[in-house]
Amino acid sequence: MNILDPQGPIAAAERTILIDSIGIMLAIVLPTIAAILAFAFWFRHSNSRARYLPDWAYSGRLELVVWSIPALTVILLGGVAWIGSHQLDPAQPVQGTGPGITVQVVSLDWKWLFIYPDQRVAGVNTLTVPVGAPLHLQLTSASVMNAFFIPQLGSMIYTMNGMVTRLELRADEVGDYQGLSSHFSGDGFPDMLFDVHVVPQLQFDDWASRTVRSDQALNQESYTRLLKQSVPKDKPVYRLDDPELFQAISTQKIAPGPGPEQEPSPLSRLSANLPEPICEGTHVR
Amino acid sequence: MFGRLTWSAIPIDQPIPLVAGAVVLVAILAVLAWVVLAGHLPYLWREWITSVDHKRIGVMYTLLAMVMLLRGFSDAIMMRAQQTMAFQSQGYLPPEHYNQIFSAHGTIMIFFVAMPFVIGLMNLVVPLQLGVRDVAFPTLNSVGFWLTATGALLVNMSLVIGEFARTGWLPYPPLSELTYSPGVGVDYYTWSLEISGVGTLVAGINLVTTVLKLRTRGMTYLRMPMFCWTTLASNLLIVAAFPILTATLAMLILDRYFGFHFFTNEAGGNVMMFMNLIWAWGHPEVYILVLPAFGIFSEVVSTFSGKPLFGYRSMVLATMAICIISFMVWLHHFFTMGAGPDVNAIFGIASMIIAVPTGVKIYNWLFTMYGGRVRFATPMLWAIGFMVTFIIGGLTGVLVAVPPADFLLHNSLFLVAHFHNVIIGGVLFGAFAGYTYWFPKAFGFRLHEGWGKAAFWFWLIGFYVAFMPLYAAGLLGMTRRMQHYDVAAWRPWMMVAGVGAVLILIGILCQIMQLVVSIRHRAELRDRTGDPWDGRSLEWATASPPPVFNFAVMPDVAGEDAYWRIKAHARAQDLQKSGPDYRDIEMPRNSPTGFVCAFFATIMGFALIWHIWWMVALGGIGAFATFVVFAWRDHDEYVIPADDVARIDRANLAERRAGMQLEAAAP
Amino acid sequence: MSDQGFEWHRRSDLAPGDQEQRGVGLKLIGYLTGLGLAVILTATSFFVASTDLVWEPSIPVAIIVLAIAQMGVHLVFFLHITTGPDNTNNVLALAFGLLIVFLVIAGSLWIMANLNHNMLPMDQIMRMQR
Amino acid sequence: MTETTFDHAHGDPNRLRGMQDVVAAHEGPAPKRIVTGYGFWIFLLSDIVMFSCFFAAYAVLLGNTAGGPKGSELFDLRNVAVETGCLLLSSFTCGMASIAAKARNRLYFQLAMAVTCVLGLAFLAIEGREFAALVMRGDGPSRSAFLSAFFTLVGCHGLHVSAGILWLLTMMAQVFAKGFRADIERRFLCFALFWHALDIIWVAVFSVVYLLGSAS
Ligand code: HEA
Ligand code: HEA
Ligand code: CUA
Ligand SMILES: [Cu+2]
Repeated sequence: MNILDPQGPIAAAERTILIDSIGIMLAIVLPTIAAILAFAFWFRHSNSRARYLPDWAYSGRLELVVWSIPALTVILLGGVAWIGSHQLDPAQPVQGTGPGITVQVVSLDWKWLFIYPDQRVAGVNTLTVPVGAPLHLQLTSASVMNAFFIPQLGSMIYTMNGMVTRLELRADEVGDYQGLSSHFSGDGFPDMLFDVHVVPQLQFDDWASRTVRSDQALNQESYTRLLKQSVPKDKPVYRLDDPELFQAISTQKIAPGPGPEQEPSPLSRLSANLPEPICEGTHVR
Repeated sequence: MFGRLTWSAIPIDQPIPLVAGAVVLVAILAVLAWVVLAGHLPYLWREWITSVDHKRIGVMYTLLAMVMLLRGFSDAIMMRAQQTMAFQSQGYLPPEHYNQIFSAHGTIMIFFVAMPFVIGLMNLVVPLQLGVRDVAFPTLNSVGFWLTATGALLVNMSLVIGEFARTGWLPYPPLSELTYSPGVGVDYYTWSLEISGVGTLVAGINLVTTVLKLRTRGMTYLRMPMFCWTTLASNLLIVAAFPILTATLAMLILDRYFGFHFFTNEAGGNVMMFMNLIWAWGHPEVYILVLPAFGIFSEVVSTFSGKPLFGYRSMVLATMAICIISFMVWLHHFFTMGAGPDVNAIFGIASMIIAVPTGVKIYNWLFTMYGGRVRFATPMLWAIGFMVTFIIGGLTGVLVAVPPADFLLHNSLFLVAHFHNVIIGGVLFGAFAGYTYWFPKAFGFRLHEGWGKAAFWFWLIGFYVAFMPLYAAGLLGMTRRMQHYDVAAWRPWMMVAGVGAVLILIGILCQIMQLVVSIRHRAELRDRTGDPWDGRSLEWATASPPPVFNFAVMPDVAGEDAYWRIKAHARAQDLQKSGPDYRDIEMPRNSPTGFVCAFFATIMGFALIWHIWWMVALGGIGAFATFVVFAWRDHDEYVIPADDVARIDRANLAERRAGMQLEAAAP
Repeated sequence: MSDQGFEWHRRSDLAPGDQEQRGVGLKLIGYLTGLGLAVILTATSFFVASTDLVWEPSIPVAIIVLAIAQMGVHLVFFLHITTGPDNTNNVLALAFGLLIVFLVIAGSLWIMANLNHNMLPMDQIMRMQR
Repeated sequence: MTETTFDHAHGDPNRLRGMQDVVAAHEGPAPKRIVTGYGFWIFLLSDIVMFSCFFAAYAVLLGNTAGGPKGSELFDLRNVAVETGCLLLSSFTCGMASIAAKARNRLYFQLAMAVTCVLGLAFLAIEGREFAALVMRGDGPSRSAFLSAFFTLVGCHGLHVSAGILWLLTMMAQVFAKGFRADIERRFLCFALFWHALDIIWVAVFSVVYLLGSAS
């Protein structure tokens, strides 16, 4: 999950910006720290060799320097920020091999649902994508806010109910990575991890065509089960019955997740030594 | 009858909060019993609880902050312990509990530690520095304090009755809406902040008016000590920002209590507006905290360098610039929400611009030390530790202000490290510097230097050991608020951070020891001169502790560093010998209004949380009645006759002169 | 801090809402002027909103301008805020308050409009394109 | 320490050129009337900032009617005009009370305050009737986000007016019992500021909520 070890162009560019910015700032911050320690040490009370200037409190020239050093740094960094924001706008398409694939991402309590409308498949907590292809992600939430984040591919983005955020990514190396939710969403939040499988295009096509024949279907009924608060133990994949499912979720045609079942106080459930209290909900099979 | 409140609200099955709550309860009862039995109650009531003296209120604010600091720290150490254990396991805290802990930790630290600490110091010092007798509205000042205490009380009640919010220190909807948080936790949060928010607003109005309208003769704006300027800026921010918090939480309350739809998923509510509004308050809030700390460091650095503050006018300008710009950057807390690149970039750049005035401040402190005679007393150590540490925190702050970098770092432990770096390295170090610096002024004796230095070093090293690993963990992709995790690469960093928390704990123990030792040796540490550090501003021109009226005769001010000039002058002409012309002094009368108000506010808040409507009415009527009674009273002032003033002042002067001679004799 | 011996001419500032010493008649005229202006402005606002005499798209602008004008009238004639040196602090505080109000409202509207625009669910985008 | 040391001020390096009289001559703490009035002024500004949040929320949620009614289907401008008239006149009569207070005329003071009170109550009555009618029709605040914002913004102003009336009655009682004492005069100054400020906020409310709301 190391963000300093990027596996795609977005993450790589962001890492470069991150490191460059630190470099720019260190160039003036390190001398400043050194000066603080040096001045404090040299002008210590017991050092009789240091000059004492009890009334020296103003110098126009220094004043100018003092304002302009940080100002110049900020102008430089501001340029980086401006250009970076535009080039790395999450909604900005990335180049890649082929037209790319569209993945619709739904955050649920407490799992991720990935829908491939064109392939007509879907999966919970696994995201399989072809290497090198542009990934067009549309994201929404079926209950509370979350943030979708694959550290090694870059750019996290919020998911919110009734809204669709957009994110464009690309993975450049075949491999298995981890994604997570980076916005707190309740008790099951730390378990909202998902696997990212970056595979060659052929293997992806193969996976999709196998999955589309799966006997597990994602439809109203199985989706309603997913909506309930739970942490799934396994990572099922589905064939997608209704390609409009994502639209229905994001336009709130399907009501958002119901929240905790216990009314009104969750206290009765609180018990210090229950091993995994949150896994008791419905498990997706 | 009792709304939602039933016996099941007491967490019998949860040993940790129950024991913690019981210990606190027993401690409180023990203290109360001791107070009553030893006959201190009348004294406490007369001299503290009903006091409207800004010095007493300042001390009480600080005390509140310190007690809450211990609570906040126990939460912190529990979190650190959990994260060292919860690798591929549930650790010892189930999520319900862990989530309450970080929410309570953030809430308590910001609202009931950092805020009361800085407000307390401002209260204590600003009227003295301005050369006046009290703040603009002494009775309101007491109301403000007690309402803050009410908020703190409610938050801590949630430990034993019910639960606290599990939604983070800023309760983002829809998680905080009734659907997803049906318990009382969020209600505890909203009501304690609404109530203490009123208290904070009152304090803000009070201090703004004090600085702008109550300065002694000749104390023009450009002669005010830097701390007064930062107080002005910080309180202007309070006055302008806290209403936003009040309004935003009111909307959340309306959603939760009356089925409104501001931030719900249903019926057109818009959650993004909560984030937008809460950060329109939240960002200025962090500068409310840090600006007074900047002021404290300005005083400390100049005093212990034996020089006037370098670039005073630049400092004033920088302070006011931060005050205004801090209202133009709030979007940087949600770069990752999906706004367009123009919006993100503009707010990112605006955030960076704050680094300019902040940098100016750093350089001005640097040049204040240049050509000085730097004495490394404890306050100065905190100041140097601050400068180094804060720059690092500022650097990472500017880094996350670059939107593409924030796309990787938002909500990560890197961010957690950033804000602890600026808050601990900035606000807390500032508070500690101010605490050590002004302690002798408030109590008449200094704090023990040895223990103070030990505390400083443990804190400084502990801080780096506890929080630098979080930067690393953040770069490894670890997000905040993780009750458990399965990534092996994160574990070592969590272990190191745990060690850091222990070092900080030792630092805190040193501070407690320092206080105990200093009280026991107060005779040796006695400050007779009223000016233990060779200070430069007017608070050092009166006795320690100062008489109720602060100054027997209001001083005339002829320039910056007022007391320094007076001293120089006095040394030349021995002016202090000439007897001043004493007059009667009118002082505000003590008043139980604040305490009684807070009493009813507590009842009301508690009843609102548990939906006990008759009790809400009771509290409301009580509070209103208090106001009317207060408004009806005829004499809110009493007069100290000139003779008494003269007697007290002569005694003080004699004592101080003796002290000074002693000091002159033993260099 | 006491009111005794408080002479108006000596101070260089006034409380907000206070006027310099004037006769009852002058004061009355002040309030009457304020009332008259406010009535005219209010009436115009309502008129503008409820007829089609004014060019339709400019109605909101007209209403906002009229509202600002009327707030100004209230400030000057009822609250006695002036630009005189005795009012510097009052005006500065007001300006600060207005700046914050402006930043909060304009900032929120800008941010929210931008976010909403970026986040419309798919079918709404299509509806917009149609 | 008492001697005036103004002559030193000339050596003050931080004196702004050309502003000597402003900078060099600070007269000391302001009298209570100014301090109280100013403090209250600051409070009013913070109150206005609070309203600005409700305005922002209203503007953002204006279109989020969730299938419920829009503003133009709900608002009766004649009602609003009457409300506006009441509040405007009450601001004027409140000014009359200020004049009476300065002139130490109790009769006129009580009279002007009583009229102010009646006008305020009339305003509240009309607003209450409007709210009640909406709720009866099922268009209460929980109908849609837009209506939540509407009720909150207008209701918050209404609550302020109610509080103002309570305060007004207290002022009348205090003047009746104690006359125009300095502290009571200060309180009255604050009350007048409060009442006028409510009127200013109402100008924004009727323009933004009602006039713009029914235009769109
Ligand atoms: C006292 C508290 C405090 C202070 C002073 C600051 C100071 C700053 N903060 Fe921080 N911040 C917080 C408290 C604070 N912050 C908190 C609590 C959060 C998280 C809240 C949450 O999500 O829970 C946060 C989060 C936060 C974010 C959101 C990140 C995210 O959520 O993803 C951002 C983004 O821009 C940010 C930026 C800054 C900047 C630019 C400064 C600047 O003011 C720093 C300026 C200082 C310097 C730069 C150092 C000195 C300057 C020089 C030596 C001059 C030369 C240097 C340069 C030109 C670089 N902060
Ligand atoms: C003022 C603010 C403040 C302060 C001082 C601290 C101090 C500390 N904080 Fe925290 N923290 C926050 C504000 C603060 N924090 C906020 C806002 C959050 C976000 C919450 C959220 O996610 O919603 C957070 C979150 C947070 C987390 C993240 C949890 C997570 O996301 O998983 C962690 C993890 O370890 C942590 C740890 C610590 C530690 C170890 C300290 C230590 O430094 C402990 C410091 C100890 C003390 C401050 C006690 C001090 C001293 C005394 C008692 C002496 C008194 C006596 C005398 C002077 C005589 N804090
Ligand atoms: Cu939040 Cu769209
Ligand atoms: Cu911020």
